Amino acid sequence: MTFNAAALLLLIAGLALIGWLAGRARSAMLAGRSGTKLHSRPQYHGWYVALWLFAPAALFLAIWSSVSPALVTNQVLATEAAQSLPAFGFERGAILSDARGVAEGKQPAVRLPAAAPLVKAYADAGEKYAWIGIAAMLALALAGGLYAFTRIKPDFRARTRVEKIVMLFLLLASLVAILTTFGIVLSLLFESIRFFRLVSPAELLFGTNWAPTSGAPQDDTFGGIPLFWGTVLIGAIIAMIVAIPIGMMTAVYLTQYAAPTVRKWVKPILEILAGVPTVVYGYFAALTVAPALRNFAVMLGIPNASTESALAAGIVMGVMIIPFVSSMADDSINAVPQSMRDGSLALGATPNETIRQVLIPAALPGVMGGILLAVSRAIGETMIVVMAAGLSANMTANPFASVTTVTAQIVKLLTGDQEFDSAKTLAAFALGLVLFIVTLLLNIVALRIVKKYREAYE
Amino acid sequence: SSGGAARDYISAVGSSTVYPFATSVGEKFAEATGNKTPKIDSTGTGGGFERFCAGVGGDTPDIANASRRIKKKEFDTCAKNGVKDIVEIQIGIDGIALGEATRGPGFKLTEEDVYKALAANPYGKPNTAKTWKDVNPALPAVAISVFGPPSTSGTYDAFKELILGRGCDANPEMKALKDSDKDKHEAVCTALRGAPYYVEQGENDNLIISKLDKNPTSLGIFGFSYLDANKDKIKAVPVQGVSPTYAAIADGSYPGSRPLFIYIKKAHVGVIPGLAEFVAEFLKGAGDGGYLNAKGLIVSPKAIADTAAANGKGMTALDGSVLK
Amino acid sequence: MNRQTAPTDWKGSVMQNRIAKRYAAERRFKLFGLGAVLLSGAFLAFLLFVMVGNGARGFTYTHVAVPVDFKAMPLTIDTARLGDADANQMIANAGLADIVAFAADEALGDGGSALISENAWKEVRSAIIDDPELLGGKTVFDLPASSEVDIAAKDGAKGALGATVAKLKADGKLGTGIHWPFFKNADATDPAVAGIWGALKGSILTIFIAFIIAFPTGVLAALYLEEYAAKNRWTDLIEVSINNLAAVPSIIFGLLALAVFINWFGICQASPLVGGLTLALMTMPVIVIASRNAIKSVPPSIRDAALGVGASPVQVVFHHVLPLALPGILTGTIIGMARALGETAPLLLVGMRAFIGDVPGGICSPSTVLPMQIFLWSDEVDRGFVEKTSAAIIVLLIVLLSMNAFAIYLRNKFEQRW
Amino acid sequence: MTQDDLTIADPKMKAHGVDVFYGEKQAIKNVSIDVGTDLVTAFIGPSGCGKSTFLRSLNRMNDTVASAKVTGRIELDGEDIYAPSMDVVQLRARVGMVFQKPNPFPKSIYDNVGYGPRIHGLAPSKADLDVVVERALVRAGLWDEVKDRLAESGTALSGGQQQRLCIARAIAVDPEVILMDEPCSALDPIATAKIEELIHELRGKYAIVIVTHNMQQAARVSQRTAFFHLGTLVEYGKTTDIFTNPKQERTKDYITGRYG
Amino acid sequence: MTQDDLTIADPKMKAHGVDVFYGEKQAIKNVSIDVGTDLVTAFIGPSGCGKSTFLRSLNRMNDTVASAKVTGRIELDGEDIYAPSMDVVQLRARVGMVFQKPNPFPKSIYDNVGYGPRIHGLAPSKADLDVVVERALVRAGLWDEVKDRLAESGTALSGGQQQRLCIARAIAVDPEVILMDEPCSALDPIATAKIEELIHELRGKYAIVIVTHNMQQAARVSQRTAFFHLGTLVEYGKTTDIFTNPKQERTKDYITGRYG
Ligand SMILES: Nc1ncnc2c1ncn2[C@@H]1O[C@H](COP(=O)(O)OP(=O)(O)OP(=O)(O)O)[C@@H](O)[C@H]1O
Ligand SMILES: Nc1ncnc2c1ncn2[C@@H]1O[C@H](COP(=O)(O)OP(=O)(O)OP(=O)(O)O)[C@@H](O)[C@H]1O
Ligand SMILES: [Mg+2]
Ligand SMILES: [Mg+2]
Ligand SMILES: O=P([O-])([O-])[O-]
Repeated sequence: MTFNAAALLLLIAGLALIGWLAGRARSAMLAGRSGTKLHSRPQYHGWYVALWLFAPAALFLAIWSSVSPALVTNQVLATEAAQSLPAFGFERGAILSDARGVAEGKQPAVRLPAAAPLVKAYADAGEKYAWIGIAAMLALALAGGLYAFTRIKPDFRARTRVEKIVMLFLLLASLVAILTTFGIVLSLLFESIRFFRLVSPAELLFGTNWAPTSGAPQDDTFGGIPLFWGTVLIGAIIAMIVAIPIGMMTAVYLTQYAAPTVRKWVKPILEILAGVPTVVYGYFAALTVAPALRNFAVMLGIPNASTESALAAGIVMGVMIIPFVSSMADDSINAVPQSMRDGSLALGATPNETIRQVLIPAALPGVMGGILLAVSRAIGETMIVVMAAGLSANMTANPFASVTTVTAQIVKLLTGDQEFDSAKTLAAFALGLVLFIVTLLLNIVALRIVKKYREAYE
Repeated sequence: SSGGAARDYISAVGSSTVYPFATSVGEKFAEATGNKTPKIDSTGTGGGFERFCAGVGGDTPDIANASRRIKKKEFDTCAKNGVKDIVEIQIGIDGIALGEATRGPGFKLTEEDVYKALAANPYGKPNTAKTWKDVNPALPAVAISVFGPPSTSGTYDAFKELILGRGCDANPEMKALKDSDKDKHEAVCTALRGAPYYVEQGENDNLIISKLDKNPTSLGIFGFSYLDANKDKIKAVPVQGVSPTYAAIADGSYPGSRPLFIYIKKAHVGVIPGLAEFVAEFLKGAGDGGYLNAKGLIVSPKAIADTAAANGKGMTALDGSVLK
Repeated sequence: MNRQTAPTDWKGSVMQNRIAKRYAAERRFKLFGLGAVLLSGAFLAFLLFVMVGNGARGFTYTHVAVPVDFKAMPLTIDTARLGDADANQMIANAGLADIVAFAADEALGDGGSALISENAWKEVRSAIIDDPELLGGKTVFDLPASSEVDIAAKDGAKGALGATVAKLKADGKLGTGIHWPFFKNADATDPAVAGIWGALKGSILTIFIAFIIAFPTGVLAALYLEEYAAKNRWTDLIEVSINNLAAVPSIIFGLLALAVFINWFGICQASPLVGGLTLALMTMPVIVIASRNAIKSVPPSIRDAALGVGASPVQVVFHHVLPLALPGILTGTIIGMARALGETAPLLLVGMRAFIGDVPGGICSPSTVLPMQIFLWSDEVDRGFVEKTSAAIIVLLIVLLSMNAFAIYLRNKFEQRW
Repeated sequence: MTQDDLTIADPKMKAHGVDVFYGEKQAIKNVSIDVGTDLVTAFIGPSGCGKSTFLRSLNRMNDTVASAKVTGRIELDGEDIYAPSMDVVQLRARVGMVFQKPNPFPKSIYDNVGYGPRIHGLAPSKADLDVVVERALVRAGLWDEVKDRLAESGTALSGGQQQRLCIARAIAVDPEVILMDEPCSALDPIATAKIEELIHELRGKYAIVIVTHNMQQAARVSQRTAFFHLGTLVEYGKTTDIFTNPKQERTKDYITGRYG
Repeated sequence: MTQDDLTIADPKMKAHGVDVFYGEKQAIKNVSIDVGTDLVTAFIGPSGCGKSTFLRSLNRMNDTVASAKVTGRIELDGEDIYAPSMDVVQLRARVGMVFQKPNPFPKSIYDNVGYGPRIHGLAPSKADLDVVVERALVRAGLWDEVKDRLAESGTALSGGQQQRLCIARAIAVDPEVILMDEPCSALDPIATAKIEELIHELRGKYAIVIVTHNMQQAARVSQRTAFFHLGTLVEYGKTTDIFTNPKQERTKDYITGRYG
């Protein structure tokens, strides 16, 4: 007999089902007997009972399954067989878990000889605590169920209660986003603070020399400007020069000119572009686009053109995010009321005048949202940059030169030959924090813009 | 942490250079003992030590793969976190090869050429060389362009130390500087120029090789084993007149050779099933004529190999005081 | 005519010229649009074409016919134990590898054992386990060629190897076939036995975990925000964080996962569980945004109708709004999941960039995922992995395409028009 | 207020001093009105005068508008419908509503009508539900047209049929009052005539309130008419009186087409 | 057809035997009508009878509905507007349109009005455009209300102002005919009164066609009235005749509120 949480969960689920049936039957019976109309339908009474039966017991189960192993181990340690265990933590732990594994039937035999004598102790203790836990859980389930059961009356508002719980779930779900945000901030903050103790924030934000491992003196190697510039050059300038016109024109064509069936098929097909793994794009950029661009640059008379170029990475990235721009623009152009279009056409405007001067300005909030998402995706992209734009931090406006981006550096710093508390590793977290704050600000601005325009509309 | 249940598989982390050897050994080990295949994580040497030194227990790795020796600082952190006994085994030697495309101009370089072409401040003055000819009139007049590993990798450090550093020290003034002002010496001797001269790549040697294929006048820096596997696409560039061949690396006549290690957490031996057998398998594979040779691992000199074998057998812990 | 100005002369040449120009602009504009669509389509087609062109070969392998005569070289094992769990080991320890190598040398000439894969003997081993009778006689096995031979056979190499291969071909000892181990095995160091199934299963498990967490949470959050939440500062905060999370670079989720799931909760490293949790956090915001749009497009009249017959707000949502919004929600979800499927960066940080030689058994066993496998193989020394990498990319693309196709199907099937 | 001439013995609903605000803006000012049990009451008045607003406060549909606030007292059978103890969901089951634009659920005809009874548990078994659905469709005058295609989608019906389906849906939960907000404005004359006929038939079984823009329609279907203007109730009385002999100048102006 | 009693000497627009189909469905059946230069013509009839459809075929706005097909002949100044040689863009500039719901562009008031003249090149310089915009706004009776805030968004105006802005926008391109589709149905009585006044003032400068649901409005603003029913033109004549002495039974029934 061991404490098997999954089986017990099934057990109380079964009890809850019984509770559901009982609650339902009782409410129906009460209604029939007293001749009054039930406030809530019998199902809801059933759910009410089932929830009371299930929730406290399940909560207990969760708690118990996290504390009972410690209790079991304590009891085992108190036995005589355990006195000869080594004092050293890990070895001890390993022996105990080996014994536990056998006692619980998860493994056929002990791997460590020292564990053998403990198997029985584990089995005994496990059984004891399993029974205690099961008894407590059942008691709790019954108590909850009975409490709910006795509250059933024709005018009892079971539905309202049950719905309150549903609402609670919805609220909790939406809080996950906040929790994640907090989690990100926290997981970045501490390391960032440690970094900023070593390197001043001003240095990171405004310094112009990024060389985390050059032999140069420590203080002037963490200037983030070249990274920020590289990020902007690749993600916000070159990629957007590719993605915005193509994406917008695609959206315009599909919404305004193409037949509905064409749109229905072409739109999702283009969305595949966004799903192709970035490693694939990386190879494509590094081995196909970059050499072609270099030859082109040499032809133009830029002899020093690098094989790694911001242009190669940016163009391929632009292709990757075309669907972000086109899908969002498509949706928002479609959402512009037909009356706007009619209004313009009725004045004698041609379709392209209507699109450029009325529809696109009116769809701007949505289009901006799409572009923002696309920019963020471009900024966050690493593989393409690592493979095609190199990792050298350069301050250059020459698109044929090699530059690097913030995220590429984060990956490099975290996966390379790092030392734990060196400023080098910590810099990754500080960069992450900066990036996070920037996207947050962008989003706040975007929300403002969208709100302002949306209000003007309706 | 010192908790975590015992795993039933071996976990190794660290150097991407050691990774292909470790994976081969892992496979053989699983095959021979019936244990699960070890999980080998390619994080880079430093990243490997960071996780290795986080503590003992099932949630920390058993082995750190390294393409350089553990540093004193890393060793101390380990000790601080309760990882007291570490077994060091040098599994062999790796060569850092310089290569070019087979249709390339056929470079023949000296350490000094490399230094003058790639150092940020050769001998303390800003580097103005644009073509190899600027560095040495005997070299072809093609733009300096070298693809190499990222500044955070062990290979990069080794390249700086082994080739650049020596090229620098060929100058007596610099050698003197080493004793008078260590920091300055390091800055002058090992700081690399950026793109388009030294172009950092991700940790992907195949990509470097593919890029050489497309850029026949560029040079690349990668592990010896890749040279071997891509003979049709690339050829080795001799340094100081020595080509990176098996023999030249093994006997140390090729300048770009460095030792490879694995570090074993002694506390896990006997707890994680098969750990000792895995180490034995590693030693067997790395031995003279072992299957790792075929993969490009170069056997250590006899004395070192014997120490390694002894360490592996007796699980002798490393004495931290010998580290730098 | 009671006009203040002369009426516009629409027929005049000035106006006619102008109109001609406007129409020309209109045609140009439309052409640009078509061009943009075709250009994006061409990019896609080119990518797919290149990928398929490179990768198709990765699904086939070259095999060499090698006769092994067990009568001449007996394998001394206890055939009664072939059914045991450790039969594999027993055969390995009995030296089957050497026997096969010897047989190859004999059959293919000196250095013949180098022409077959170093793991070729494992094929013989499984054959023996399937049929112990083989041990008594001489059998011709079709064994996988070494990767040099494989490449040479596929590419037509020159030099000594080329000659050898040509000769083998002429002798009819060389053949090609579908490389089944590729679909059955996990990662290995030898391309002849390396397979995609381990990573594919890892991806499936990871995506599954991500889905069962992100989907309900995302949909419920979207319902809350769209249907119930009062529009105030708090909901603005939630809205901003969700939009922001959708835009946060994926690597940052890796940092979070490392800190929370691994260092704090100690969830099994490099497992589909931890990878799935990480990707769930990453995809949830995408699902929320898609769901909110879908929910928004359910006409308010439906809600009024349901409220009007006395449905409670919860009933309105679960009986009407959710079913009607479902196609939109599902398409958004699938697209989010497709992105998660191709994601590498955050998984680098939770230990999934690893050599995993066994097919993952469950959600807590070590595992890798398709894009990571592609990434790892792309850096393998052995040239045989080049085409395996491309083949793995094709597998990933197929999974991706089927997810997209499913999304299109859902959208077209359930789309409601009002 | 000119209600003195009007006494409804046992009003089904009673509004007293009702104000409705949308945020700052007051859309209904101090309106008091009684809705008789067996009568059809028509609300008329120019666009934006607050007819819909007032109608929606009778079954608390205004609750769904975040900015809306209702003060004053509205009773259903003497019970304050804005009291905290009042259960909105039950209230809406008792006071049904039909909207301006037909809004059937995108479900089968059967499910459209069956939805209300099902969620309120009015028909425990499938057989019961069949009976309830049929009765509602018969009452709504739609049974003959749809009895062979109950499984078809409600949205596949014509506009007029859809609106009758919505009425059937409202009837099916057995309400006491039916509120209709311009139920014919989206319909063609023939469909309109059918709905008006239906209202005639339903009268007496339910208390009916109908908002209309169309004075002729008000005259045809109602027994009581309330004329709203700029949020106030200008005049309320017997329909015949209002149309033939309005007491207020504004009512007269409106009815004779001087504005609106 | 009862057009014999009606002669318009020099019709601005002339429709002859017009049919309009939406796919299979015929929405307009054989309608012939003349629109006089200095007159306001009202189209009345129950909902769905085809008023809007016919109106939209007068400036080919129906072209934007993929399924719509127009046959028969419609002339503007004697020229067939459906002839291939007819330029739709210019046609729409000459035959302006105002919609049921005010639909200003989300741009400044100035740009709303200036949009048409700009695309048609009617005002080469900024100064010219200023003049054109001012003149249009003056004519639409909006100048005094907005002259100080021309840079504000057109959507920030009240409903009635928005509708006048839309009229100004239509006037600004100097059209010859203005079509209005229920221009007041979304407005309150005061705004409605302003628009009606405006129509009075514009009459004589432009040929005006107005669709309305409201017979009183038709009576107030128009000189000619056409009554449509189920896609056919039932009766067309002087407004006073139609309202006081309709020739057709159906017209009479409709006007007296027997249906609709
Ligand atoms: N949700 C709302 N928020 C703010 N104001 C509103 C809202 N709904 C209606 N109003 C305003 O309240 C007033 C009364 O509107 P209501 O819809 O009740 O008028 P109505 O008489 O039904 O008009 P119609 O005949 O056009 O339907 C109007 O001025 C309207 O603009
Ligand atoms: N785009 C369309 N596709 C198909 N049928 C249409 C379309 N637009 C209108 N109809 C149909 O054509 C007929 C005439 O419609 P129209 O809008 O012209 O009527 P109307 O007289 O303007 O009515 P209302 O007074 O309600 O505006 C109606 O039956 C309508 O359903
Ligand atoms: Mg209303
Ligand atoms: Mg109309
Ligand atoms: O991965 P490294 O060997 O370069 O540390």
